[in-house]
Amino acid sequence: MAKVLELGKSIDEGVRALLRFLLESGKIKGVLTLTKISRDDDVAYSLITNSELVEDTVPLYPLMPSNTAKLLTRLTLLEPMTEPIAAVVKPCELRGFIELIKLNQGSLENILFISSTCGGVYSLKTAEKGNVGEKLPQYWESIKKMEVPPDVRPTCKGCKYFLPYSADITVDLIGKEYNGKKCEILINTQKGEEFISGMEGELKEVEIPTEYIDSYRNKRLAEREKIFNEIRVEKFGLEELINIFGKCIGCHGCRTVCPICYCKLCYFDSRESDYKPINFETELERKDGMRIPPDTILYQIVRLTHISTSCVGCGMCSDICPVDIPLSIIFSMMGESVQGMFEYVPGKNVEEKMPLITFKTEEFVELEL
Amino acid sequence: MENGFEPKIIYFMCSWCGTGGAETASAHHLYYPENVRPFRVNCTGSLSTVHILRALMEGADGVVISGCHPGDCHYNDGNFLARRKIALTKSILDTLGLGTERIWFRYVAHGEGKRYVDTASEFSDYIKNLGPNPLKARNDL
Amino acid sequence: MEEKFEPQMVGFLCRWCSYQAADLAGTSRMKYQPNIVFTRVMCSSRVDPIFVIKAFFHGADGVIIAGCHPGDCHYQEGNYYARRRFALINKIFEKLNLEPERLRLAWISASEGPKFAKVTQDFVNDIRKIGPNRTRKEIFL
Amino acid sequence: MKGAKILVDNNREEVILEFLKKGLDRTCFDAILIPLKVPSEDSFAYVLLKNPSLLDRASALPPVMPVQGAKALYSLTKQGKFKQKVAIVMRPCEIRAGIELYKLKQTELENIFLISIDCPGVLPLSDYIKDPEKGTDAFKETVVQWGSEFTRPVCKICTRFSMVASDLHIGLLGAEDRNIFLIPRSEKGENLLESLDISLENDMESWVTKVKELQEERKKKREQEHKGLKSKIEGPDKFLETFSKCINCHNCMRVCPICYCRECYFDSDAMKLYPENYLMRAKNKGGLRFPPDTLLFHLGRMSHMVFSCVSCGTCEDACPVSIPIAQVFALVADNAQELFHYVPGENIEEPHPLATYKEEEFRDIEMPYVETYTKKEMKDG
Repeated sequence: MAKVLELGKSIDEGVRALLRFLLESGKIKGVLTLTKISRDDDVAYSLITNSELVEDTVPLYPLMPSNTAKLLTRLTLLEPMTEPIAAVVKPCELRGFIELIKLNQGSLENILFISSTCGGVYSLKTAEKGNVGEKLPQYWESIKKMEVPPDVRPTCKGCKYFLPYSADITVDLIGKEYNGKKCEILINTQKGEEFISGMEGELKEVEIPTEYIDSYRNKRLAEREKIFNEIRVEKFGLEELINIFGKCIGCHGCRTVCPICYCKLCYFDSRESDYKPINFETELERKDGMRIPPDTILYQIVRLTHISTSCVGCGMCSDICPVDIPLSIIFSMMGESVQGMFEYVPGKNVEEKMPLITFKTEEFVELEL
Repeated sequence: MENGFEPKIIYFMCSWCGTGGAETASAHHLYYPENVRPFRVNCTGSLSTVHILRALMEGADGVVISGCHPGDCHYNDGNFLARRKIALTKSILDTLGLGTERIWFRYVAHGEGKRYVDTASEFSDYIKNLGPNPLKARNDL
Repeated sequence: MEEKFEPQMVGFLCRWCSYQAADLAGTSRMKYQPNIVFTRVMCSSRVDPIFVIKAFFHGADGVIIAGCHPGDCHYQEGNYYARRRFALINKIFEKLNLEPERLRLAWISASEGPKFAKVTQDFVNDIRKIGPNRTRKEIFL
Repeated sequence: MKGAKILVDNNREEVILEFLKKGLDRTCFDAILIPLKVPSEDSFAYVLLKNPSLLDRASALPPVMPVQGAKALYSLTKQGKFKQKVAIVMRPCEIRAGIELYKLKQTELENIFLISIDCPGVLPLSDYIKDPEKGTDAFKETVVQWGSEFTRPVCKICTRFSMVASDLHIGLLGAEDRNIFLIPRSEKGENLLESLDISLENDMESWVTKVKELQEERKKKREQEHKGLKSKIEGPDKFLETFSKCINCHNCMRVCPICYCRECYFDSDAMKLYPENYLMRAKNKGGLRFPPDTLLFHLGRMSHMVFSCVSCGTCEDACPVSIPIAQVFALVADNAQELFHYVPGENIEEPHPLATYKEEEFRDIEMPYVETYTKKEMKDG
């Protein structure tokens, strides 16, 4: 049984009404959500404190200009929020933030998480051309029909974690009419209930069927398989690895936008990784030539080992890649198999320990000599 | 006060002359507007362009910088370098049409308490006339 | 004429067990091929994945990590973490088809001089069969 | 100015590579840093090579600039002098950025042999990667016409596509398809040509006139373009509209050859604040964009590197949301550099503007003091 608050508004309006209520009642002091800025189609995250500005927010807009997990750590890195705020996050962003909490990069305290079942987001390239607005009706239509929306990012099409794990309040979108007359807000936690109490609307206890979620997940899984089959990592080897990553320009943007890559000074920016002239010379002794700046592939593989246990597959890395390397698909694929090996789902449970800081005494014995 | 606009003004001053000017002013019981917030820096030359820009973007209506008179710098050439940096900042803001008038640069020596107080009040009045900094109200910076 | 392939390999030995085993093997006059350059680390869990991958991409034909037997770690549980890390690297190499057989993990206690010699010997022989690591000549890395 | 005229049989590129090969054979240099086609054939990467056979994949004038050459030079020499002699083949803007980095003490030019080449511009990276074949054709056309609509916007208005402070310059202009020019620009360059038995007999008049002529043309175009751009971005509203798309990925900073700091101020602890601070700022404005300080980053970066900005356009290539950042920087840089009478990368002896000063300059930014100033409040009584 789950508690549901039913509002006689469209989902679009309903979520905004919820944010407005929370701000006006003073239960929260600010809300971090997507907001329209400057031009009609430009959307960015904002920390809104004035309830009048809620009008400009577009909480469930299918775009991810940056991963909210990254923003939430920026907000709570030094100390937990002193005043309560709400954050409207997508499931993968929430999972990313939970991973960062495990890495001591933020705090969950005083943050109310509002999330939704996610239909995927459009790439920044689509947004840049100003096409997202046109695509919205089609997007909501296909979600209502429980289909995977066309043209969303490939990573999103194949994402199987579209349900938020630890949100306090969830808005279910799958199979629902976005601009209809009904908005159901699921209250998952005690905290969510406390915050929402006093809001007008019908509070009900209902049984939530799971079949439709499963059938939708199956569609996603089929899509995932299709996408994974296009890039066959199993066949990579050194040659294919160089083919794929050879055009990398070393901007390290994937690292900057990755929610998991939190290091203040990356190994690849540190003095440790700098080559001295003598290093180049010794390297040249056994090779005919070497790429400058060096370690392009090494960077990718090392980043893979460092984050693959926590990769939530948010897709930011391929979104910003200036040379269109399908990073997020490779990382999701690798992440899936690594996480499967450790039986770990990143961001599922904040209590669970990360795979590399825990162990079982009897495991991986086949690797030992 | 007309339209109730109380500007926020950041006053960067060097610790040798500008601050000295402020001390002299206080010794002489001279008053300057309360909306001027003095910041002491070791030398105006140590002031980065980013400090000025950050002040203007995060809510200041104007920035005024005071160092030693030419040739008097404790570090010999700090104020000359500061002048270059301010010229650069102004040039950037001018090209982009973001307004250069909110940055003032005036030398104040240790003994010039009156000059310090006058600069503060003059700048404050000047900014009051100009009105609020348009960048400060934007929430999409 | 084809140059004879002489493997160049890297090993990381835990200071408490495997490195002692290497000493023991030496003092017992056991023979093993000298192709592995060993580095002493305080614990096998000191080996960051970067060490292994960097060695691999800079042309090492094989990388071996050796530590105490499970339960024997001087720091109680370091080798368990090392095993997980090794599993991670191994999985990634396997998945990317990057010759995971060039990586090896072994538990060798301080008294196991013969085991040390054997593990080393076997590894070098296996690598001889696999052939040189292509990263050594690859220019676009 | 003296130079050598080299006859070309069929392909200019081949002659240049042949020349480099000869230099390598005669050990005029031990290694060459030059762009090579990557194995996937859709991009180029700088490779430090010592085996002349690798030059077959090389291109002295690749159609794209994935990594700014100065960045490669920086990577090579940031930790000290190179003992081996290295020849580096770069475009004029890359050379100029390299010289700026030298002034900023981030590269060492000892034992480094800078070879520059007349540049018709490069294609935007994303265009080329999408369709390398079409890109190659487009670039061929660009070389013939010396500039085309396919190139990067900043390349179209570039006025310093030739004549830089390199050691040796390869002239393509004014030489038709039959020849290339080799023009020594320093003593090192003269010595090199001498040791390769190339005599300097040409007076280079056709090259100089052609370059000057094109530069005049481009200057006019640059002025015009800048006027148009200025009307598009001037003022807080328009400027913010242009930059509001920014997602704070800092790609522009990472690929910029001049931005060499290991830790950028905008990634540092100075930018990490307590939650109250963010909330307070949000409350002041009603809302605070997150990540905050997006505009401050651009203006701050501008103020840090604008004197050395060579308008290479790498930043625009790397921008995932296509902000015309290189064009804006070029506009700002032009004005700032003109104000300080400084041309980046032109003269290696000239100090960086912020490392020097004159006593009598910029008197106009000092506010004159009126001693009889009375407070407005007092005036009003």
